[in-house]
Amino acid sequence: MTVATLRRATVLERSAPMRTAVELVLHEPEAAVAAKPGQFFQLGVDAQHTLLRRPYSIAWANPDLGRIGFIFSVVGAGSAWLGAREAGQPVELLGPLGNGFATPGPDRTAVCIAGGLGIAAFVGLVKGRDRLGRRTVVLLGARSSDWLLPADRLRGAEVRVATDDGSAGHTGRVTALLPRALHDDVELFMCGPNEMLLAVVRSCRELGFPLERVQVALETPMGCGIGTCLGCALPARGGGYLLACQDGPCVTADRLDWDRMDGI
Amino acid sequence: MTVATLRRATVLERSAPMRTAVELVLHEPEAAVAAKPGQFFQLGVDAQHTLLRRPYSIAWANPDLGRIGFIFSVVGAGSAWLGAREAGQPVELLGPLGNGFATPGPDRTAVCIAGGLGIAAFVGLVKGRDRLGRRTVVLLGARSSDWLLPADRLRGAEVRVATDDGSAGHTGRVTALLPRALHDDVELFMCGPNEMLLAVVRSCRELGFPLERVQVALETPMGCGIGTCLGCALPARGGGYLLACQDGPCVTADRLDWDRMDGI
Amino acid sequence: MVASGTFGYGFDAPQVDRSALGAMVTKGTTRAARTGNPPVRIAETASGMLNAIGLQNPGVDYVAQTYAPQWVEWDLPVIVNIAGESIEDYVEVARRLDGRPGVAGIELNISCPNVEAGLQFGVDARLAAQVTEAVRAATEMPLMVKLTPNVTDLVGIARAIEAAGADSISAVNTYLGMSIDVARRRPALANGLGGLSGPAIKPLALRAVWEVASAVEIPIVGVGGIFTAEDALEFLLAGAAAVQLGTVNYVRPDAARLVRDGIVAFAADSGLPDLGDIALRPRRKAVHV
Amino acid sequence: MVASGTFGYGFDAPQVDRSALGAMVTKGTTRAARTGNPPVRIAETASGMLNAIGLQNPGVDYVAQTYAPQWVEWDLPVIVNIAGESIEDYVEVARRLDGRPGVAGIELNISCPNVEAGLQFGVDARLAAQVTEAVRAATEMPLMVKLTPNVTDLVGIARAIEAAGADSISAVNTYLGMSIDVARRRPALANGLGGLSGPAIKPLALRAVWEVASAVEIPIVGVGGIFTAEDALEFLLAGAAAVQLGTVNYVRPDAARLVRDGIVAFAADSGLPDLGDIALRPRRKAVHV
Ligand SMILES: Cc1cc2nc3c(=O)[nH]c(=O)nc-3n(C[C@H](O)[C@H](O)[C@H](O)COP(=O)(O)OP(=O)(O)OC[C@H]3O[C@@H](n4cnc5c(N)ncnc54)[C@H](O)[C@@H]3O)c2cc1C
Ligand SMILES: Cc1cc2nc3c(=O)[nH]c(=O)nc-3n(C[C@H](O)[C@H](O)[C@H](O)COP(=O)(O)OP(=O)(O)OC[C@H]3O[C@@H](n4cnc5c(N)ncnc54)[C@H](O)[C@@H]3O)c2cc1C
Ligand SMILES: Cc1cc2nc3c(=O)[nH]c(=O)nc-3n(C[C@H](O)[C@H](O)[C@H](O)COP(=O)(O)O)c2cc1C
Ligand SMILES: Cc1cc2nc3c(=O)[nH]c(=O)nc-3n(C[C@H](O)[C@H](O)[C@H](O)COP(=O)(O)O)c2cc1C
Ligand code: FES
Ligand code: FES
Repeated sequence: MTVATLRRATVLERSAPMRTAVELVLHEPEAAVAAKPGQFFQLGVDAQHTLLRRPYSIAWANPDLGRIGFIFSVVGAGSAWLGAREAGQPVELLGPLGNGFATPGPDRTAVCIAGGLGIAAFVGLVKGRDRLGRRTVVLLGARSSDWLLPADRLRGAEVRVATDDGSAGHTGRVTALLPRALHDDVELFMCGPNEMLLAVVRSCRELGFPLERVQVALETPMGCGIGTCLGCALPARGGGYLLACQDGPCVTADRLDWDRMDGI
Repeated sequence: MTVATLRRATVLERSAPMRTAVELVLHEPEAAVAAKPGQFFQLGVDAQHTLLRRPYSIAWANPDLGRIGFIFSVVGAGSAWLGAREAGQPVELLGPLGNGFATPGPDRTAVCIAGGLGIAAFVGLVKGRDRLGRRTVVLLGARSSDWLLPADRLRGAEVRVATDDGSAGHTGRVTALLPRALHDDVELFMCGPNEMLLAVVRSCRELGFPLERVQVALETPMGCGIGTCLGCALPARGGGYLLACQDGPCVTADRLDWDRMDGI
Repeated sequence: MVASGTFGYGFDAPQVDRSALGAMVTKGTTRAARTGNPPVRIAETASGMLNAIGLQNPGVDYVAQTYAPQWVEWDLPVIVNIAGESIEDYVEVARRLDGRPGVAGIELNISCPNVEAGLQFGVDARLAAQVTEAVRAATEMPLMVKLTPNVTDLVGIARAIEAAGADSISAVNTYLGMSIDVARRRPALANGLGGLSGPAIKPLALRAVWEVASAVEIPIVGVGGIFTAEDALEFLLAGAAAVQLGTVNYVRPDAARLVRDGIVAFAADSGLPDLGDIALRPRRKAVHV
Repeated sequence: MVASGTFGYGFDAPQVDRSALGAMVTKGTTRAARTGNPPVRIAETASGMLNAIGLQNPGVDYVAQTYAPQWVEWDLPVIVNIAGESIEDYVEVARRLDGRPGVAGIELNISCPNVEAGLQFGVDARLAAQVTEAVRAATEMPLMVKLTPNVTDLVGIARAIEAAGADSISAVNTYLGMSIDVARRRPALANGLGGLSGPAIKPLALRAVWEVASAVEIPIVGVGGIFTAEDALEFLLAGAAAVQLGTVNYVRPDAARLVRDGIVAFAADSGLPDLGDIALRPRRKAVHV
């Protein structure tokens, strides 16, 4: 039985890829080798009145340099603490955890649809070692242009943008970009707020795109991240629940009961 | 009614005056003017699972440069957090609070007896603006030489040292140095662990030195630091309690009931 | 409003800004003056603090004669928190405050030990009702009764208090707890046990308010671990008509203002005309506070 | 030992080092399999977490047939935590585990709602005694009963459980609490209420152990908010014979080892031959565990 993969990483750089997010680059060579796109780490936080670790997707990993990147927005005490870490300071990692994305065949087009910070899960997918498929299209949605990861961070992919306020790209929901993108050779990847996932599933159903070919990176509050607390349950198709941390976070969308996902 | 003197100070320097302590130099010009020796601040800490502010004596203040120094040892989560603050980071101060030392007449000798980090309360007293009396003697006790503030930080005073293990100065308790120091013109100041205070009081009684001429800087767990929680009560002579934060922290030793101080 | 025991009688905290308060509840006041418990009286725990102050207070006569006249000048309703060891004690304290200018109301602290019955008034519905009824008869002033949460059936006790004539209920007092000083191998507090307050108890206090608010018709004042405007809003959503801030006053003397401003901002953002309307579940009957 | 619900059945946490454990208590196990509550099931609070998992488990037969044979191979006593909604449920679960190789004992989780009586078994001394007695009659295995702390008179319940034949008592289960999602204006948990665990409850759990340990003769296992060796020592000083670690396993998968090493170091520093001797107050009768 393997002992806890608790790792002490060091912050190499902190930057702001967009006005609304922080990117932390950590040094932890073993983790950088082990981490696969779609997997996550439980990051230790030491902020007042917090308790649990915080789950974050691996944005990208560079095994040669032993670097891992995380991209996140500051939404509460934990992310605020992480976002204030400076170069040289330690960050504790537990992981990599969970199942990453299943790589599509080389004859396939990967379409990644992301809402807000959901894009973090895809940064490593669109280039380098972990590049997916033959061709990669990114459909990127956000409230406004402030929330958009700059397209140069997604080099190697065709990026199409939608913003709620029209400050960049299409005005409206990112799901409006789906019909044009969903061809026969497509494998769809999605990550974002629950409402977006539900909208994508609705679109796929309308367009007759099979949910077996949709991979979703799930986000839900997590207690342990390792399958013991049963806190991250999400409704499974056919009844009962699956665990986002252990069965996911990446699963094909047909494994979830989307009717019961509403309102979570 | 004055509104809370909550101040945001900035760390200028962090250093280790001795192996077992941290010195934080903060920039907050108004506080540096207002702070008098023997007073304290409630410092905000933001460490996991903590709640209350932490009380710290003003070690010294330089009103001209707007600087205040605190000297403390890392004993728990709060002091660990403070001791990890780096230059440029903010620290929140509430204060100055409580009553400082009463300055003795110019014809008097000030004898300051300190145990361990109790010396922090006296650093500003022995030189500069806040220098006490005609002549200042410091009796400095500690477990070992590791715990002794270097004598050059106490320039202007005659420093006599005692360590439990004999690694510097007299071997044994610092109270052994008292009989030689307590002359007729002396005003005694003390700060340190409760056991030391009790031993000093015993010595004074044996030597016939009046407790009215002993000023003590009290330390006890504090909730608020401003007189509202009644948490910092210490037994008063004649019954009842006085509040360390409001009636003290500096009081003359005759105001306490030392029999009931035993074991606190 | 500010919770009992965390603001004294309003005089000791010149650092604290009174103008942000809606009301002030004083330190627990007893028939005779009390010196309180020996130290150590407080200990920090994870996101909380234990206290065993022992109701140190100058006694009701001093409060009525020396403090109340000064409160008259203030632009702030002052509610006196009262405590006792017998029903007679409570009644006598209430009587001496009744109609006193400067005293806007009474908060009954029933987490005190009942000397005769051998348990707290607040843990037994019958005893709680008896003391409420007796004090109700002794005073015309608004009467708020403060629940102690260390019980199996808080709702039953709240109903008994309502039936006994209380005008409102404050929920909750501290949770009984303990801390041990491992290095010195003894309880951290001289008293052994103490009352736990602060953010640690917020989820527990919120559950208490949630359950009581849907069981009684009189207004509930929520108290327990409120540090931020969001915390206060949780209590209002749970059905509280108002909130008290306790321990936070020690940590942030400007807390009342921050919380008030935050609530106002939330109401504005949400387009709510009346925060009395935000409770998630309908109260048994609408009330105006 | 590891507390129920925080380690599954020992298979799901390859990251966790089993060799540091003195014993393992499984997730609550019921007669039939249960899928558990809908999400959201957990919420963080100040130094604590709320959970309403809803006893998701594969049912006692699966546990007995699939897990128990694997536990036989382990160098670790496995105690099965059992739950039910009627006395018959509990008895049946215990019977199906009785004498099963790999099962070292039973922990009775009596904080489950009693369908007939309409309240939890654990909040009523009579009900608690009844279920303990019935399970006692159904099994020869060591029987530990786990107290729920949401009661007025924990000591009375503990005494009733002892009299009913329990071999030991674990104290405590979670504290009922609640959290509200202000932005979405609804309870944070789908279930509304949840159980609070973590450092926030440590002072409360410690008080429970302190009071119960001096009232009963059977050994007490302390549980509630233990994160560090010092926390565990507080429980041992309060009179616990052993401790369980719960929530900390989520935050620090190496917690059991850290706590164990810290206790050993403390014992060495203090020159204690036997940690069973460190309780601050004598137990009613000496016990060996
Ligand atoms: C597998 C996974 C991968 C994630 N990857 C990213 C990422 O790459 N970038 C990013 O910005 N965010 C990501 N998130 C969301 C991120 O974990 C939360 O935003 C973060 O935990 C909030 O912590 P906080 O203390 O700042 O906020 P708080 O609101 O104070 O958090 C309170 C608690 O709620 C939980 N929580 C709150 N919101 C969420 C949420 N949406 N998802 C999960 N838990 C939540 C937290 O774990 C915490 O326990 C991911 C979540 C999961 C489960
Ligand atoms: C007026 C005053 C002035 C002080 N000045 C100094 C100083 O100049 N240098 C220095 O090193 N220390 C000083 N202390 C002691 C210092 O406040 C404590 O060491 C510190 O609060 C410990 O916090 P912690 O989180 O590191 O430790 P923890 O043990 O985790 O603290 C837990 C709680 O106990 C309280 N506490 C623990 N020990 C003490 C103590 N000895 N005195 C008061 N409160 C305590 C803390 O306030 C805190 O609430 C002073 C105390 C007081 C009351
Ligand atoms: C130091 C202290 C003293 C208190 N004294 C009293 C009191 O005299 N009477 C009373 O009814 N409540 C008293 N309380 C309880 C508070 O009024 C409040 O109910 C409790 O602290 C929970 O709220 P909080 O978490 O916001 O502090 C006291 C609390 C503290 C911390
Ligand atoms: C997610 C979760 C699930 C739990 N499940 C059970 C359970 O099935 N049976 C039980 O008796 N206790 C259960 N508990 C309670 C714990 O065993 C323990 O009593 C409680 O969490 C307090 O300890 P802690 O603060 O160390 O976590 C659970 C606790 C948590 C956090
Ligand atoms: S987060 Fe604990 S089981 Fe998934
Ligand atoms: S610390 Fe609160 S009264 Fe002194």
